[in-house]
Amino acid sequence: MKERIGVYICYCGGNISDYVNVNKVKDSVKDEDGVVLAKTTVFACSDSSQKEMISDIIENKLDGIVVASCSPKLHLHTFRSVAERAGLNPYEYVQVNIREQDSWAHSDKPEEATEKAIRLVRAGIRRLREAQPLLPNEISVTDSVAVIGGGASGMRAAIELADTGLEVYLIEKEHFLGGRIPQWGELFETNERGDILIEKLYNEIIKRNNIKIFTGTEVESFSGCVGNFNLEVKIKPRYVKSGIECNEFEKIEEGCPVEVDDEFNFGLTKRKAIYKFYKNAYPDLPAVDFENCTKCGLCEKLCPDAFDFNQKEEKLALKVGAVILTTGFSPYEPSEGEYGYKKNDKVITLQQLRRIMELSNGNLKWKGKEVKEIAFIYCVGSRQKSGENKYCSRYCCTAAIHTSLLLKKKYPYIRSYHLFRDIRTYGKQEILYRDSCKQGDIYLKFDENEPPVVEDLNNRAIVKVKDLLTEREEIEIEPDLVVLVTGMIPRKNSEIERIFKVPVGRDNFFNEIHPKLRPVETVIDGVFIAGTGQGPKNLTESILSSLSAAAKTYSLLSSGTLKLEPIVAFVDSERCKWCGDCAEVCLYDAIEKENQDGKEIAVVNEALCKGCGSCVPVCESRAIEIKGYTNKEIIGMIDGMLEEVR
Amino acid sequence: MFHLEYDVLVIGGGIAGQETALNLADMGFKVIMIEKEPSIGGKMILLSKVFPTLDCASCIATPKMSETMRHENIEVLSYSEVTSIERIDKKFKVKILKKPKYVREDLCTGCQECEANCPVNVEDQFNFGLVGRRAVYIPFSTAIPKTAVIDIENCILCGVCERVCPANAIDFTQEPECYTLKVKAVVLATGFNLFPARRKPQYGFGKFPNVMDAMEMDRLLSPTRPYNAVVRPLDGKIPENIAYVLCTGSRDVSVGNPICSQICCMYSIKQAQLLMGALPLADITIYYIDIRAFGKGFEEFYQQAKDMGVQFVKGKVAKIEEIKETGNLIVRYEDMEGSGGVKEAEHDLVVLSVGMLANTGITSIFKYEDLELDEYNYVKQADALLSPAKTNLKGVFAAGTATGPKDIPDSILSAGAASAEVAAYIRSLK
Amino acid sequence: MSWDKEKTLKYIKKKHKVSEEKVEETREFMKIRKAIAKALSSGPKTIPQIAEIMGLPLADVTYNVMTCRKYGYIEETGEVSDDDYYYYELKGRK
Amino acid sequence: MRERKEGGLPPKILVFSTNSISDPGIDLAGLLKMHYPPTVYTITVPCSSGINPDWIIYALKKGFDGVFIAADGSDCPYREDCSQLTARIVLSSQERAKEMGIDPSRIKMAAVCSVCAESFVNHMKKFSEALKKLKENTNESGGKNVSS
Repeated sequence: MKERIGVYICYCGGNISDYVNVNKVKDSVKDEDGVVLAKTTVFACSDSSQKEMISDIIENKLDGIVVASCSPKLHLHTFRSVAERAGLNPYEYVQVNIREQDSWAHSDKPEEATEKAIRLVRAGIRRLREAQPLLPNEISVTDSVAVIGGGASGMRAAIELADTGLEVYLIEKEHFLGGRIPQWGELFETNERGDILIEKLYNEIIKRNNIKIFTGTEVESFSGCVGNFNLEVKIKPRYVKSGIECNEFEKIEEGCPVEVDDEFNFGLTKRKAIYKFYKNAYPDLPAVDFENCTKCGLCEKLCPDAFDFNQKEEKLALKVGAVILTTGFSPYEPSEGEYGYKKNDKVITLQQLRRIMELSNGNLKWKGKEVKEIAFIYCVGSRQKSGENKYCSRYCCTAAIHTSLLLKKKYPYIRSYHLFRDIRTYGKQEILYRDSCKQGDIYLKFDENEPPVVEDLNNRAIVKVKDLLTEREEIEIEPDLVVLVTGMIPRKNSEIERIFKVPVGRDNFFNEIHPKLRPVETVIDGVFIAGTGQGPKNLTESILSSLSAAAKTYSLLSSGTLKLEPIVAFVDSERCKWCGDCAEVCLYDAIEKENQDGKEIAVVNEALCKGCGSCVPVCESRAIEIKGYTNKEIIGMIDGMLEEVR
Repeated sequence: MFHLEYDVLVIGGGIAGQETALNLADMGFKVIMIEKEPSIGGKMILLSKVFPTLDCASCIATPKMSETMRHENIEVLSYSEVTSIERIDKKFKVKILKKPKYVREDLCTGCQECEANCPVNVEDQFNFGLVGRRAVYIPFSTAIPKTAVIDIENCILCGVCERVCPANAIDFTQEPECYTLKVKAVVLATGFNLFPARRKPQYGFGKFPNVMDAMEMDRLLSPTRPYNAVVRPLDGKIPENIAYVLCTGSRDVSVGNPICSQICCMYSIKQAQLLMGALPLADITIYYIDIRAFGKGFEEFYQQAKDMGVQFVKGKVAKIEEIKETGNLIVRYEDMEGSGGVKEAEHDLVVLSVGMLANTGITSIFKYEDLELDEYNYVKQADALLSPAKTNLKGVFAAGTATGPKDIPDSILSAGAASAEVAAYIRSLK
Repeated sequence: MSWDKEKTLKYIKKKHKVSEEKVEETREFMKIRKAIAKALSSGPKTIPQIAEIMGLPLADVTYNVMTCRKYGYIEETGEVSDDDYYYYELKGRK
Repeated sequence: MRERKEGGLPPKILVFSTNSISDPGIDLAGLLKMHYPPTVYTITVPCSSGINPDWIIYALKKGFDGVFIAADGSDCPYREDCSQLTARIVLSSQERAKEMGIDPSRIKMAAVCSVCAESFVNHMKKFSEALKKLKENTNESGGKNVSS
């Protein structure tokens, strides 16, 4: 039992001390059993406080410290490292949360908050008294990474990881890499083309022999723990063999009798059963959509060696040290009738307009009619007052404005109306907005409570909007196209969420641990997030996050070994009578029967144990416990919380 | 210990520089960080709380600063400047000038005894002149290294500090020191400058005491607040009716800064929320052109401010005038949404939401080659879409606001990207 | 022992000239400090009240009062006047 | 503090939360300055399926008026059947409580996700109200008012 404990109560520069009387807390706990030193500090996490703690520990021969400050999610490791640097074991430290769960939550009741702080700190002291030093479990790690999602973010992360020497598996669900970027044509702000950028990335990828590309591949299961994960993937057959010379693909595609909606062009065009998303899609090999194929045999006739319709779905097991999820976004799909969508054929989305621009030759035409006037309606599916998407989708203002600039360059006669709420061309993107104003684009601001109305009049689209900038004058436009500037929603990848158990936030995007401290990490150690799966982003921002994730992954795996938290189960061999209940409830096969001196008892494999504790309540003889959460520690905390405040 | 050869030189000890250095150090690279101020921390450490989570800036910044300072792979030189960088084969020869602090960092304990006895008073640059500081001083309570520095320009050489220092740390014999060292890669994390509000004379900053800039307000709201309360700089009165003027020095061709500064909308909304907590009775009005709440959780944060009762008025502020008797201010603005026309409103405190300007002055350190800048004087990204940290100079990378306006989350991500690109670059040298 | 403790000062005095202006400013600040202390000797006051006694512009008084507060000479009482000003008093008066 | 005691102490609630899911949800409530009774105390464990019924019973016997398990629900990073296991723990604790003459409704569980700040606060307010009523009723029927 610890007898020389140091206690530090943090002001957090007012965050705590504005509501909790920290000096009273200090005075109330300084005479607790085992406490030899109690202090307050303005910022416990500051360098000078850390130094002070270290010298206190050494000078006063402390055997453990309690810091009452913010949530352990923020600074548990900071203070564990303080303990360690002073020669203690990192687990001879207890953090007490008197900010998030006290001063802030009870800022309305300072007196009660102070009493709660005293009880919480006392509980922390009792816990520390019972704490045992724990040694981390060092394991060796697999020096490979799986990048899930082969869009621009995933491709870029793969290249960076390969350059640091790791083995990379780039896993893409579709038969072609590139994600959504090739759908866009020219991108802001450099006007480089999306498909060309993907080509560039692809060429870099195939230069590196430590990147393995898996297209048409989905993750089936995910297990193991940080450093050594097991992935099971399912590879759909492409039915087209790679490495076979065949110059007839174009002819085959032409001759294929099947026609289905082309998903790459948002159903604006049709594609065949043998297809590529676009001409220079990679890998440069068509795929066969077997479900829609009529098995007419034309393709095999023209190029007998290139096809193999006996290909079967393959399953593969991969071992990786870490995973980066770059699963991307889906464009918001307006509901039927939202601003006339799918009811009035003059109403399309911005994504569709970009495809139309890419596919059209000569003048811009829609349904056979030349387009001269376009009305863009902003914030469709974003910033919703009611509805799921309360967030701003970040890229759409600039994307719409950039589109209108491209249109003007190609078709100088086109007039654009922008029906907006706030123009969010942040940073240097502002210049695009200025250019758009300069070229004569018309901006009309609408109130979130009075959005524009698209009326359908004998196949005409009449847009009515009350313009806030001209005293709510109702303005009526009759454009040839109404373009809904739709936002980003998380890709419908509930399977990925389920398989990787990565939590999502209020906006349903993957949740990072902390937007500033750990923006690409998730609560699952070794599973990183990047790109638009984490939240709306433009290309540069997606690449920034995917490179960040690559950096964090490399830091994690570069040393070849990893220290795991020693929070694992342990068995009291005296008490254990081996009934097998604990082994049965354990999902990780971490408990086995062992014969010790003629007695059968349960033994924990620490490398497999995750420390969930599911085995604890099922043990009739109370022989199994979790390190760091032992009976004595928890009971001590309960006692500390209940005793009267003197 | 100090060496003559490092893998990476990081110029700038703000949040982006720290994040880059820590990432690289965690990967096993040896890093040297150069910071021109006496403490690392940059601008972030001076802030109150940060949007959209309202974490206190110190709570996020101090542990990172402390980790940077003690990481075995990072050497920090504060109060130092890079004077030249010259490419020699695959490496760079770097010259560094370490200014004398006249205080021995190895002996100073940060007890502030010297500060308590120094008779001099000059404007405190870390509080933007809202209060004074001594000629010998510790920059701020969360400074790292937490050692004193003597501002020799303002020192009257009375010798009190040397007499009272219990650690005998004062040393007036210090001279500027020059170091030459070799590195394989350079990261520019040189940050930004605040737009000087005096360049909009029609807003009266510097002339009317109750017109302040947002950085000053952030100081008033921070845990190390110089007034220990939010009161007017004119007379110490608790304000009741505060106005924010967004886009001060941003989106403004007349001052030569046509771009948007990306952070001002959000920090103003943040301050408004904090003010509503500090002064529950105060009215707060934000004059804006567009509210740019674009990042994760930002829009929700904006709506929250509206729900709390912050008034948002779409209007361009043309002029601010003072009422002599009360020190109150008349804000004249073009009402863009209401009944239109030019309107006037009286406020007892006005905060100018100043934008970012590029931190120039790093270009001249490169010998025999030119670092390319964009038209707004930020470091130009050579491949903005696919390799955002690359500059036109091979082996030279940029992180944080060196390449353009960014908020803290974006600066952190860009630092992450820079460290990844540096790591790959150094590996490619082998 | 003080002679021993000033040895590095002598060194810099030889090569660094102190401007008369700085010395003057320092004297000025000490005077202001004393004037503020005098104004507060009769009890806690708000900044406008201190300014009236000192006969200095309000903004200068605010700066100097706040600076003296930072240096630990004075502190706020925690009371607020009817017209929304904090009261300041000499430290350790309570 | 005297004054409050005369009106009857507000019920003390022990919350078991989990490191990666429900505790961040409770933190978020504080971050958003959402208020709940200050007599709520939290002990954090790795997973709600590892809570020992002994602890629950001990807490009730020693003076907590209620025990609330903020479970991970379907978000649990350890196991999919976490909710079922946790429910089993609650049931067996309730049975043991009943045997000992402790009202089983003093033990409660609900899933609290990492962003469920609002629902946590509501749970605490409701649970606190329910416990208060329970206390009043027992005091009336038992005829003994311990807190006065």
